[in-house]
Amino acid sequence: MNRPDLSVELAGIRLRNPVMTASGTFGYGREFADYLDLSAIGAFITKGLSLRPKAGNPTPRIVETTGGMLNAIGLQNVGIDAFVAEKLPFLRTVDTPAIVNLYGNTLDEYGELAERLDRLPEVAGIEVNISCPNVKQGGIVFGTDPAAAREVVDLVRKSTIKPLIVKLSPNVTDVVVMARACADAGADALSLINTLTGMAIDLDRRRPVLANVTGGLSGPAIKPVALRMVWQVAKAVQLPIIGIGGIMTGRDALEFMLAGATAVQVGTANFLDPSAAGRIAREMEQYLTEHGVDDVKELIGALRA
Amino acid sequence: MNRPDLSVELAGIRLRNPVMTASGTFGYGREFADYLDLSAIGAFITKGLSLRPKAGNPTPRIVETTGGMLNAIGLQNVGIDAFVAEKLPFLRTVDTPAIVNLYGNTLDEYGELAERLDRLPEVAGIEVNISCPNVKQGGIVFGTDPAAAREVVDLVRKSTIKPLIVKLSPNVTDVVVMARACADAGADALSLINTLTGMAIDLDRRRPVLANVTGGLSGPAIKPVALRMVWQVAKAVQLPIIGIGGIMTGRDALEFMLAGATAVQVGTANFLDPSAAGRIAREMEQYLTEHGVDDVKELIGALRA
Amino acid sequence: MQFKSMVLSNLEVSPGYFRMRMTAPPAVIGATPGQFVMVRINDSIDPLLRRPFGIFDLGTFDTEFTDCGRQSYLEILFRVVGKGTAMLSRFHRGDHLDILAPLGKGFIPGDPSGEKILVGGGIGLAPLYFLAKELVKSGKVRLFAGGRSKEDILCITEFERLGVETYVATDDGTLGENGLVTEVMERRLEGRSGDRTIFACGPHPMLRAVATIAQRLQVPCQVSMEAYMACGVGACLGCVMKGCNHTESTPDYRCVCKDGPVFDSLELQWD
Amino acid sequence: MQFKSMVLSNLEVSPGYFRMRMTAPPAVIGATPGQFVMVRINDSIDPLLRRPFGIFDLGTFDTEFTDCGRQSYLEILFRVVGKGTAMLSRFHRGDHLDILAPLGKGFIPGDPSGEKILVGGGIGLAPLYFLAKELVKSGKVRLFAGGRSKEDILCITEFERLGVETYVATDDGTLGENGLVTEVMERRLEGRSGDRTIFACGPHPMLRAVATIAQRLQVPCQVSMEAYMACGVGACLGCVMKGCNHTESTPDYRCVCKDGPVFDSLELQWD
Ligand SMILES: Cc1cc2nc3c(=O)[nH]c(=O)nc-3n(C[C@H](O)[C@H](O)[C@H](O)COP(=O)(O)OP(=O)(O)OC[C@H]3O[C@@H](n4cnc5c(N)ncnc54)[C@H](O)[C@@H]3O)c2cc1C
Ligand SMILES: Cc1cc2nc3c(=O)[nH]c(=O)nc-3n(C[C@H](O)[C@H](O)[C@H](O)COP(=O)(O)OP(=O)(O)OC[C@H]3O[C@@H](n4cnc5c(N)ncnc54)[C@H](O)[C@@H]3O)c2cc1C
Ligand SMILES: Cc1cc2nc3c(=O)[nH]c(=O)nc-3n(C[C@H](O)[C@H](O)[C@H](O)COP(=O)(O)O)c2cc1C
Ligand SMILES: Cc1cc2nc3c(=O)[nH]c(=O)nc-3n(C[C@H](O)[C@H](O)[C@H](O)COP(=O)(O)O)c2cc1C
Ligand code: FES
Ligand code: FES
Repeated sequence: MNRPDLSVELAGIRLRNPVMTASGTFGYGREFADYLDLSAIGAFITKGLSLRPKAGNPTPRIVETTGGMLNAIGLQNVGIDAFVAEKLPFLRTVDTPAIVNLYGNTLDEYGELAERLDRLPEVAGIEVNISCPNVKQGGIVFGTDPAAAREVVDLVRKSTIKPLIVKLSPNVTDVVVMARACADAGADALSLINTLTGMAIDLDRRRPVLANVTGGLSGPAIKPVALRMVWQVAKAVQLPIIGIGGIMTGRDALEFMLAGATAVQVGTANFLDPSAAGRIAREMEQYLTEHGVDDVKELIGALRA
Repeated sequence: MNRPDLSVELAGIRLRNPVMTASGTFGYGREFADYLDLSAIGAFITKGLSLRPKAGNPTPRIVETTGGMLNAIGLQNVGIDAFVAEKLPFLRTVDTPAIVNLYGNTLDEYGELAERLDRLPEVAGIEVNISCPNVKQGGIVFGTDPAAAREVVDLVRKSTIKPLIVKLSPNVTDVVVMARACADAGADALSLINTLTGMAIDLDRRRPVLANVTGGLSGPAIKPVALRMVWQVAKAVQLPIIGIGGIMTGRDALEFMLAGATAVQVGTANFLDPSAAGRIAREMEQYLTEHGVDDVKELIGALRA
Repeated sequence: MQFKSMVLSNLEVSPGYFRMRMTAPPAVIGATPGQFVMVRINDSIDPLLRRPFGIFDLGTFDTEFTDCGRQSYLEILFRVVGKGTAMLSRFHRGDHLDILAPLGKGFIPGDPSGEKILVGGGIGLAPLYFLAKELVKSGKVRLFAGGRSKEDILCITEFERLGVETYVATDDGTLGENGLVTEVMERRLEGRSGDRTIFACGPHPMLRAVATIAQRLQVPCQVSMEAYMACGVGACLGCVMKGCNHTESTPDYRCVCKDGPVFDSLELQWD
Repeated sequence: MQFKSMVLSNLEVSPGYFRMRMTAPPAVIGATPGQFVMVRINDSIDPLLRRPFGIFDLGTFDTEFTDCGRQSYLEILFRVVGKGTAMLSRFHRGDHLDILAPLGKGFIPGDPSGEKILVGGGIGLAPLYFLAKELVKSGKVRLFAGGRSKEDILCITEFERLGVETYVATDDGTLGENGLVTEVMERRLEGRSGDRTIFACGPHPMLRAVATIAQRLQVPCQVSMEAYMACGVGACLGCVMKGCNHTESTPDYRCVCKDGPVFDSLELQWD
C-alpha cells in the first residue's frame, strides 16, 4: 500500500499533516527544536501576542490537577515589536507554517495587531484568541458574548487578508451560538477549545494554589468536553474546525477528526513529551496504514452518530 | 483534644457530618448497605425521580475517560408510585436524612412531584435537578436559562415546605446568574455542580461510545471546574452550598468547604470504592484533629483569596 | 464484600490470556458459579473504574502465611483487551488488589439428574469452569467451546480433567471443528430430547444465537451477560439490559450487575 | 536531550530522602553542576507533568550491559513530598524512566583560585554535591548545610570525602549548631575578605537571606531557584521569576527552567 495522504488544507493554508501545536504550549517554535523536527508537523501556533509587552500574572501560575493542569500565565508575552525583532527571524528558517495567536485588551488593539501582522510574510495565518479566561478586560467579554465576538472578528477580518482563525472558549452555555457569530463575521476557521476555567486549593495554607486564584484547565481531563463541542459546532457551522483539548495520541487526534475537525492542536502533551506533536502525526499515519485508509480527509466528520 | 465537631446544618436539615452521597451514584441508599454504614455519613440523595417511570437511554450508558467518566443514564427511574411503594420503607429504617432528587419533563411535573413528596415524612428534603444534560425536554432548558429556572424553583417552593435544594448545571456561561435566579425564587440551598456535557468516540467503529452520543462528565477530572463554581457562587449568593464534583478524599471535601461549601456530595467515588463516603468523613475528622480545628464549620468559606 | 487481596500467581495460559489467583476471605468460598468480582487495579485514578471479571475458580489451600493454616483464594481468567487488563497482566505474586466479591446472581444448577450443556465463546469460558466443577458432582456435563482461533480456546484440559465432554469449534478451523460453536451445539441438540439445560457465556451475538436455538428446541437456557459497569451493585444503572416486558412507558430494565449477570434467556429482549 | 533511562539503584539515604542512580547517554556527562533533569515518572497520566530534579552526581562505570563496556549514569537526590516523589521512591533497579536532561543554566565556577562557599538548605544540597566535585579540583570549598533536623542534613560524609570543609546547622539543634544556616554562614564571612563566591540552593526564604547577606558583604552570589514547572524548556512561562528590571509595563521575567535555575542573586527581584 502507498503511504496514506495526511495533508489537509485549512483556511487556505496547506498542512503536510493535521497536527499543529497549541498557542502558549510551544513558545515561538524554537524552544522545542532540540526535541522535535518542526517539519514533522503541520503547523505551529505561537504564544498569544499583544500590542505591548505583557507581564502576565504573579506566580504560582501552574498546578497539576487530576488528568490535567491549570494555568494562569496571564498571557505574558513580548509584544509585537519584540516579536518582530526577536522571534520572526526564526520563523523564516523553517518550512512549516507559523500561525500567530493574538489577543487585544480592547477592540482597537485587535485591529491594530492584525494590521501589523498582515504585512509579515512569515506569518501564515492569524488565530484570534477571544477566549482566554485569565484577562478580565479582554478574554471574558469577547469570548462569551456573541455580539462582542462578532465585532472583534469583523474588525480583524477588515484588517488582514491572511487566513483568519478564531479560537473559542468552552466556558459558554452554547458554543454553537458563538461559532455562528464568528462565522458570520468572516472567520475562515474555528479553533476549539481553549481552557475551561477552574481552580485549585492548597488546603493546608487555606489559599488558592494559583496566585491568580482561577486558571485554565487543559489536558486529557477536558477531552470529552472538547470532543462534544467540536461535534456540535461541526454539525452547525460550515467552517473548517481545529480540534483542541487533551490530545495525547494519534488516536485522540483522529477522534477529533471523526467529530468534524480538519486539523488538531496539541497543547499540554508537549509538556509531558516534547516530541509529542511529531509522534502524534506518526501514530496517525500508522493508524491509517493499518486500517487501509488512503487519505486522512476521509475521516473528517465521518462519525456515524 | 476533644473530637472535632463535624456537624453542619443545611437548609434546616441537621447533618452529623458534611458528607452526602450524590444523586444517581448511590441508588436509593440500600444498594450500598453492605459496604457502608449509612449512619457514618451526613445524608444521602436518591436517584433522580420523576412522576412516571422513565426508561432512560439505550446502552452503552457509561464510559471511562481520563480521570473521569461519562454517563448517559437518561434519568431512568421507577417513578413516584413505585418509589413510595418500594423504596420508601427502607428510608424509614435508617436514621440518616434522605433527600430526594427530582426532575420533571414539564413545569407542572416539577410542581406535582414536589407536592407529593411534601407529604412524605421519610423525605428530609428535596433536591431539584434542573441541570441534567441528558434529557432534552427537561434538563437543558431549565438548567441554562435563568428565567426558566426561576419559574421551576418558584413553583416547587410553593408546592412544598420541605427544605428545597436546587442543583445547578455547570454548562453555562455564568453560574452566578443561575444561582441568583434560584436564590431569588426561594431555594434554601444550592448544589453544584452537576456533570459537564461531554462525548467519547470509538475510533475503530467510527461511532460515539454512548448510545446517546453525549453524556455527563463526572469524577476527579471536573474537580477544578466545580471548585471554581462553588467559590464564585459562595461569594455572590447568601445561601448554603453543597459542593460536588470529583471528591475522592477528605482533603478534597475540605477544599470545597474552604471555597464556601457547607456540605459536599460524593458521586463517582462511590463506584471505585463503595465505602468512599464513610471514609471521606473519617478522613475529614482526622485532618481536623491533626490540624487542631475544633469545628468543621470554621472552614466554610475560609479560603484566603 | 470489599476486601484487599494479594496476588498469588498470574500465568499467561494462552497468548493474551491470563489466569490470576488471589487471596480471598473465607466467606467468598460461598460464591455461586456465574457470580463475578469487581477489581480495583490500583489506587491511582488510571484506570478510574473497577473492572468486572467472572469467577473462574475458588478454593482453599494450605499455607504458612495465615495462622489458621488454610487460606481461601479465588481465580479469574482474563483476556488483555485494554488499559486495565494490560495493567493486570503485569501483576505478580505479592501485589495487591482491592476486590468486591461475590457480586450478582449466578447460574441455577437446576435438576441434578438432567444433562448440562455448557456453551462458551472465547473468554466466556471463564465462569463456566467454576460452574462445571459444581455440575459434574451430580451429572453429565458437556462443553461446547468456541473461539476465533486455537489460542482462544482456553483450559480445555482442565474441563476434561473434571470429566466434562468437550466439543471445540474455531472460526479458522485451527482447533476442533471449523465454524461457529452454536452450529456445533445445535447439531448436537437437534432431534434429541430429555432433561437438558443450557448454560452459556460469551459474546453477545453468540448468546443471542444460543437463546434462539434454545427457544426453538424448548431447552431451558441461562446466559451470562456482559455490560459496561461502573458500580457493580445496582446503583448507577449503567449496565442495564431490556427485560422481556420492556416498553418505553413501562420500562423493564434489568441490571446485569445485580439482577444478572446470569439470566434465563427468556427474561431478556434479544433485539 | 530526551532519553529512556533505567534505574540502577534507589536508596533511602535518610528517612524520606532517596538517592537514585539511572543510566544516561554519554552526552549527558557534559552537563554542568546546577543543571537539572525533568523526569516523566510513568506513561500513565498520573502524575501528568514531569518533575524537575537537580543533578546530584554523574559519571561512568564499567558494565556488562553495553557493548562499549562503559555506561554513563546520573544521580538525583530527592525528598518525598507528594505523589510523584512517593512513586519515584518505590522504583527499583530495572525500572524505566523518561528523562529530559540536561536542562537550564548551571553554576559558573568563576575564578579557580578564590574560595567557594556553598550554602544548602535541606534537599538544596542535591545540586551542590555535583558542584563541589568540580570545585574541589581547583581550590578551597566550604559547605554550610542547614535543615530542620538531623535527618534533613544529607550526604555530609560524601562532601567531606571530597575534601570540603562542612558546617552544619539545624533548626532543632539535633546536628551541628542550633539555628539558621544563614546565620552561621554570615558569622563565618563577616569581617573577612578575599576572593570568594557563594553558591546557594535551598528554600526561597533561605536564598533570600543569603542574597541579602551577600549583597551587604559584596560577595558574588549564585542561587539555584525552584518553581512550579510544566515544560522545562522555556515554552510555557509557568516558572518565571521577576528579574531585577521588572516593572508591570516593561516586564522582565526570567524562566527558572531556561534562564536558570541558577541566577546571579543580583539578577532577581527579592520581594
Ligand atoms: C459480569 C462481567 C464478567 C466479566 N468477566 C470477564 C472474565 O471473566 N474475563 C475477562 O477477560 N473479561 C471479563 N469481562 C470483561 C472485562 O470486564 C473487560 O474486558 C474489562 O473490563 C476491560 O478492561 P480494560 O481496561 O482492559 O479495557 P478498556 O480499555 O476499558 O476497554 C477495552 C475494550 O474492552 C471493552 N470493555 C471495557 N469494559 C467492558 C465491560 N465492562 N464489559 C464489556 N466490555 C468492556 C471496551 O468496549 C473496549 O472495546 C466481564 C465483564 C462483565 C460485565
Ligand atoms: C530546578 C528544580 C530542581 C529541583 N531539584 C530537586 C532535587 O534535586 N531534589 C528534590 O527532592 N526536589 C527537587 N526539586 C523539587 C521537586 O521538583 C518537587 O519536590 C517535586 O516536583 C514534587 O513532586 P511531587 O509529585 O512529589 O509533589 P506534588 O504532589 O506535586 O506536590 C507536593 C508539594 O510539593 C510542591 N511542589 C510541587 N512541584 C514543585 C516544584 N516544581 N517546585 C517546587 N515545589 C513543588 C507543591 O507545592 C506541594 O506542596 C526541584 C525543583 C526545581 C524547580
Ligand atoms: C501554559 C498554557 C498557556 C496557554 N496560553 C495560551 C495562549 O496564549 N493563547 C491561547 O489562545 N491559548 C493558550 N492556551 C490554551 C491552549 O492553546 C489550548 O487551547 C488548551 O491548553 C487545550 O489544549 P490541551 O488540552 O491540549 O492543552 C494555553 C494553555 C496552556 C496550558
Ligand atoms: C451514573 C450517574 C448518574 C447520575 N444521575 C444523576 C441524577 O439522577 N440526578 C442528578 O441530579 N445528578 C445525577 N448525577 C450527577 C451526580 O449527582 C454528580 O452531580 C456528578 O456526578 C458530579 O459529582 P462526582 O464528580 O463526585 O461524580 C449522576 C452522575 C452519575 C455518574
Ligand atoms: S454497574 Fe451500576 S447498576 Fe450495574
Ligand atoms: S517550565 Fe515552562 S517555561 Fe519554565
